Amino acid sequence: MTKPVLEVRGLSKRFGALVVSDGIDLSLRAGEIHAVIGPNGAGKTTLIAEICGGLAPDAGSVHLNGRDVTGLPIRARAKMGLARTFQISALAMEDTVLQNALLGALGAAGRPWRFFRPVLSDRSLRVVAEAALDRVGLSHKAAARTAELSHGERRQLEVAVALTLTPTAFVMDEPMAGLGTEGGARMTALLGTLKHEAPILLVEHDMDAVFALADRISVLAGGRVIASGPPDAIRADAAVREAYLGDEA
Amino acid sequence: ETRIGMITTLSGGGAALGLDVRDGFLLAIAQSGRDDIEVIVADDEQAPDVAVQLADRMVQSDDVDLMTGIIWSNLAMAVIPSVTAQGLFYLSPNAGPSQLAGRGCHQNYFNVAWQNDNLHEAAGAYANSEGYTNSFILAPNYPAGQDALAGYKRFYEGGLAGEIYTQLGQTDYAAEIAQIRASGADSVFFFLPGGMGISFLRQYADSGLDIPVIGPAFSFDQQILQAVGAAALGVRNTAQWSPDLDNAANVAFVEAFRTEYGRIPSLYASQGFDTANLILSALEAGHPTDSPDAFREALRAADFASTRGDFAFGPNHHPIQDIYVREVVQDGDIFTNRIVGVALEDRGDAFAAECSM
Amino acid sequence: MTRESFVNLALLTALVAVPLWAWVAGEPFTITLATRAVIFALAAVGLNLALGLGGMVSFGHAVFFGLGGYSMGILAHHAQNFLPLYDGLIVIEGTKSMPVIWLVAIVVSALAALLIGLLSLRTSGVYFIMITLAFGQMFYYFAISWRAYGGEDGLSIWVRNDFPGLNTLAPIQFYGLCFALLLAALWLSARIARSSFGLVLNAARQVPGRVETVGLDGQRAKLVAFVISGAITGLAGALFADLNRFVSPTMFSWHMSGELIVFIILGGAARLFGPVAGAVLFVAMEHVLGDLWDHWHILLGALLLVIVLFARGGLIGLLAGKARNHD
Amino acid sequence: MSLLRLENVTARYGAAQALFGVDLDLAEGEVVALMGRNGMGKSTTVKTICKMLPAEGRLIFDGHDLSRLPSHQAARLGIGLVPEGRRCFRDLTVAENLIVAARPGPWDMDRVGALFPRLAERRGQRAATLSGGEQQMLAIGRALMTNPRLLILDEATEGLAPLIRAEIWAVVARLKAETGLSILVIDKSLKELRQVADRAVILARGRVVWSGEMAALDHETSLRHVGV
Amino acid sequence: MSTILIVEQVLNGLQFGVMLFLMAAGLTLIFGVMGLINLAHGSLYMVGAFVAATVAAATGSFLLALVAAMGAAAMAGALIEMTVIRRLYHTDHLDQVLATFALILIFSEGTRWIFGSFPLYLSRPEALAGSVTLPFGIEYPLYRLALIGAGLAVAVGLWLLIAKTRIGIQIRAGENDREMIAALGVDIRTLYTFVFALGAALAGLAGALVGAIQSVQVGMGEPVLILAFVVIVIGGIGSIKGAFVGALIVGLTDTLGGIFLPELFKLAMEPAAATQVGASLSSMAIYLLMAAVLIWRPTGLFGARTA
Ligand SMILES: Nc1ncnc2c1ncn2[C@@H]1O[C@H](COP(=O)(O)OP(=O)(O)OP(=O)(O)O)[C@@H](O)[C@H]1O
Ligand SMILES: Nc1ncnc2c1ncn2[C@@H]1O[C@H](COP(=O)(O)OP(=O)(O)OP(=O)(O)O)[C@@H](O)[C@H]1O
Ligand SMILES: [Mg+2]
Ligand SMILES: [Mg+2]
Repeated sequence: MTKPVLEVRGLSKRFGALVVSDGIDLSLRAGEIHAVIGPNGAGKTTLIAEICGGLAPDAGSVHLNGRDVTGLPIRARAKMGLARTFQISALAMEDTVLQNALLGALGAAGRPWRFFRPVLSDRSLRVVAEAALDRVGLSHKAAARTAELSHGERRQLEVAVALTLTPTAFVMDEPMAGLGTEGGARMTALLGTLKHEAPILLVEHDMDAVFALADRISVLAGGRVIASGPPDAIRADAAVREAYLGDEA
Repeated sequence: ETRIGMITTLSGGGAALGLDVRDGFLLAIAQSGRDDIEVIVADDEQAPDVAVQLADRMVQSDDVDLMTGIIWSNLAMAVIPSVTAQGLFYLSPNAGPSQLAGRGCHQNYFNVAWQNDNLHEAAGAYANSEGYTNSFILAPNYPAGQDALAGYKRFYEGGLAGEIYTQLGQTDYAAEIAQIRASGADSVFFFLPGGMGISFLRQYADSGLDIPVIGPAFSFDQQILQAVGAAALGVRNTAQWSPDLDNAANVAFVEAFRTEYGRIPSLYASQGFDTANLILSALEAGHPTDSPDAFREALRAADFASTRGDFAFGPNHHPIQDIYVREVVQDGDIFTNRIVGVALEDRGDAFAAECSM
Repeated sequence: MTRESFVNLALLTALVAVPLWAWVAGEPFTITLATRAVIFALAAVGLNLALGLGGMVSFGHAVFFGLGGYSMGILAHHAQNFLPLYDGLIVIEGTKSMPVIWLVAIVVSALAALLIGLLSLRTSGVYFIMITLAFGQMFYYFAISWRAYGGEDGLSIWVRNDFPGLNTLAPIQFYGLCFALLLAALWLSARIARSSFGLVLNAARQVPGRVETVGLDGQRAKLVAFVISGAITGLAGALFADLNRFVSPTMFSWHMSGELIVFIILGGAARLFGPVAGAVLFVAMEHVLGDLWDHWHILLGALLLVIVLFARGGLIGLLAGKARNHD
Repeated sequence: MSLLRLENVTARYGAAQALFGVDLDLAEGEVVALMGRNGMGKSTTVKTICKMLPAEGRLIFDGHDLSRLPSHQAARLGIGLVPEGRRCFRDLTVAENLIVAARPGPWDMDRVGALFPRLAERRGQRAATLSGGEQQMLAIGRALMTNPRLLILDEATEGLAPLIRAEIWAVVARLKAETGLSILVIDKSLKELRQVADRAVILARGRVVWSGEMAALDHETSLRHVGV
Repeated sequence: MSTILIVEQVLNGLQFGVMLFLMAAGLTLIFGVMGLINLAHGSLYMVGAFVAATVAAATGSFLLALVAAMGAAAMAGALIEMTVIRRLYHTDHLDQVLATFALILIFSEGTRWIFGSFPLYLSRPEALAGSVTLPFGIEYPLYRLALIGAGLAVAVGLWLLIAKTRIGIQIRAGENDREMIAALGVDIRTLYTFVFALGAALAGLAGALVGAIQSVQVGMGEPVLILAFVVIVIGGIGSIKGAFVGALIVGLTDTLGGIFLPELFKLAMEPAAATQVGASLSSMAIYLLMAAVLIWRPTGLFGARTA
């Protein structure tokens, strides 16, 4: 078995009396989509923040490509190829869609300290940005101001920015949220191809998408992984049904 | 035709001074009945850069022949050197910074009010005459404040119970008053112009302290006294002028000013009035632009009826004059000053020796 | 050509034509006024790099304006009095050469901006406004009580400093110098706004979290912008001192910082020429209204109010319509 | 009798027109689904009803002409909004969020607490620190606390766990059955909408392209305009 | 330096702090709670002082003067809220700075137009004249003690209003999302007018109270305004508790710094120089303090919210 791209060991975090991460072990291997599901407030977004930086765990470690990144800032982890999408869109609303994508390309290319050359005339960056927009189906809106996008379109842009990073691993927080059925279907298809470029840690409440996409599923409840395994096993797991799925599956 | 440029403070916290200088000045011009004199008045907002800009305008566009009006030393320092360097005359009706009295003196610069230290020096002399030996002295922490304390100490011979610099613009003096109370001082000298002085005097009166207070006239001008109210009654202050000064020119001035503007003139009004009369007297001898030497000589002679009585210029073109001690009294419901003595006679200033002109 | 670039061009034309006309017509004071406006514009263009592009509302830019002013004041003061500036192992003399003074002004204010920025950028939003104000006040009070260089009285310079090949005492020549520097600063900000750096800065203002997650250092971008901004404003300060041949602590006062902000909003924040339009309009209003009425501040206030309430996006916004994206 | 009626409503964001003459009718006690793909004007329609966006055309609620009313008066007529994106008051606690706009009626703290026990546990927590799903519950609870006659749910189940989502649909069904509350609901899950809604209105590019009984919504139409 | 003097100075610092709080409370209500930078708050302080001076001169009653000052300031506040401020809530801070800066110009010059450039007279009530003797033989002016009391009462009242009442909750909600609170049926417009008027009334009250021991003149509001901003920033914006603690800290720092810093420098320098250096440093003290607090805690002492 290959070494996991991303590995989380014994991650713990508490806010006061509330334990939000309780000794979480997780791994993400090349080529897979590993879905993390769980009730609201289970600690999924918190887990992502600990993985991507921005929130320091009380205990445990995060390894990326075999390197311990637990103490590193967000920026350093991003440079090492960790691409995150936000549950609540974090986009530069005054800028155009293209400019948002360019920002990602710029980060990936690692050359922000250019003061004179117009960024829009940088062909290599544009190619990356436009390709990403194309893949999420936003090319036709490239020149629009981000503030003018509908909610669903913003979700798509959120993923496009992550794409521009050509990352070694994706960490996505509810990319389907707010997408219509059709948009959701497109996103599902997109993620299905994306995973061959870089594995995806996917937090999602859309069970249709999760069961269609995931190679492995971990279920988080009360900050603890209560089950982990292939989709069919999870679907059948009684504890998971009780804690999360209900009659859905 | 003579054009006089007057840059003075007509808006902002210090406007009262500028308004009085202007009103006194214009009164004298009006009394002269001359219609070949044009006075161009502009508001410097008490900001040096605005004053500089106005000076440029008056020199460059308005073609003035001489200038006057500035109230504050920092504005004076910004404007006067360059004005005199361009060959114009400047007559200061108020500000008298030491630099311009000493090494920076200039043949075209005349001060018709005082050198900044004069009133403080007089306060020091007065403290001696009262037999004070342990003064507590305070002033804001800026050059004029530092000069004030130095001026006081120049003549004062006793010891100091305390010496403090307050913050410029401070309005609460409870802490300083507590220090004064604890210091065992036998007298208090303060220099706190404008609103600072109002606050200090009222809070001092409220504190129940009865150590005698001395200050320069700046905290006791006509308008400030009305705002201080009874708290100032009996306080001694030093000035080169007072509304009750008994000479013909002054009696006529006070009367005319009251009729014209409906208020008792202040120190500043008298300075503006004197400045204008000095100019008028010199214009008889020559025009400032056409015959500057004659005009300058006439200014030096200072042959005009000053509201202060005797008036002469020293070698550095700063006044040699008597400085009085006044007391705050109540006259009807108006608070005003009355002369109670002379602190310094025929006083020139400490910097004249440094001036080589 | 968009309407905005048309407005900008008209503004530039006026800034060339009016002083030239004044020169020919023998109205030197108009040139002085224009110089004042252009210097204020330069200072505000500097501030706008931090404020418009980086979202750093600095209420303390008077620090750099004042430092520039004092750089000029102190150097020229020593030169005119033939006192060495530093007399130890090596002797440093004052100078009356503008290029040297400018360089010193730029370096000193850039260093100060680096230090202030480093500390202030720990905060954001309103806290940033206030901490920069705090630094401004510290410099102000320091300058007031700093006797060696005049304290509140300030420092006077008898003659304007020199620039090789020019007679700086001729108003039109000094104006030309200031105007050229303004153009250079505008060119610089225009380039920066469109550059990679500008993109990062712009995003760091809107979504700091996002910038980090794509591997970019938004905070450092802001700091660099703040330093460039401070340096430009410092340069303007040196020119302003030379215009007045005088420096004083009022250059450090919060009114000064406030006025710089006012110029920007008046002209239109986030517009390249906003600060220029604002400074010109403000200086013109000051001049015209001042002659109308003793209480002209009321008129000025009313005019400003009308502009904020009814001309969103400032003067340029009013003339050129809604902002468009530059692409 | 119709509770809410929109006739020929148009709305714009600056220069961009988003609604082109929308008609909509919702009777007392009825549940109407507003459907359409992303960006077709569903939320915009909601904003015009709540007077958060100026609109032209006729907007009638319970016989009152909404067009003249400011936002808060429209709400007081009995419109309760669960907005897209939750929009909880970040710096208020859970309890404060619930009582901030409460108006008297059957819904009170206890009843909302019973509906969402998770909120009851976190009464003192600042809304900004709630999980996404918890914030969604809070937004629903907050709207219910105003005891509205018309509840508008704009993507109210977005980001919720299946179990809770099912609960919310159950709540909607119960509200419909037991209280006769009128509901205008936007959601992406056709399955759930089919179960709960009486009628549907489908928007495309700011225009109503289909409306009718939910049962009459055929597969072809839904595929064309909604994507499934 | 005797203990009595130190205690007295601490009292002075407290009193100054409490006065600052009256200003800061109104400002924090408007600035923190409604998210509006109101530079014109100092003008309302000035309005309060001028109205109080005028009414006191006409009627001779200090109490009436206080009431009139609060009323006039509240009315002025409501007026500018309805005509100007209301249009600024949804704009960014920059427009607010410019608009309220314009208001300062109008208020200051307007006041000068009406009342002239000369300071006015306002005396404290006779009933509060003189000093009281506190434990340990400390003599302290009664009026200043009354100021401390009035400030404390306002502090408690305001805290209750904002933290405990529904109106307070609605106001805070309005700052987070004004559009949303309106869509839930709260008349946020009227509420904001009320808050603005309340903040203005507090400023007017402060102006009148302080005017009785200081000078009532045009421009008196500006230095206080800056200090009040310092206070709320140190305390953390939007927090009444923060404004209170911040006001006391600033009051004490300013008062005690002016006294002790020169003394401190006298240990190492000759007295005249020490006095001057100490005074320079003490005028910067509160700004140093503010910078230090913000560097240590970027959102102030009690600023919970994300900036
Ligand atoms: N700063 C904080 N202080 C206190 N509690 C917090 C804080 N941040 C998060 N929490 C709590 O931690 C728990 C986990 O939150 P998290 O956002 O990770 O949930 P989640 O699994 O992503 O849920 P959802 O699916 O609803 O988004 C929640 O109960 C939340 O209220
Ligand atoms: N604030 C805004 N400014 C400008 N245009 C906007 C704004 N909000 C929405 N739009 C535009 O209006 C149209 C309708 O948007 P709306 O939010 O109503 O869509 P929606 O049907 O709710 O979509 P979604 O399912 O994605 O939420 C979209 O094309 C969108 O780009
Ligand atoms: Mg989450
Ligand atoms: Mg929507």
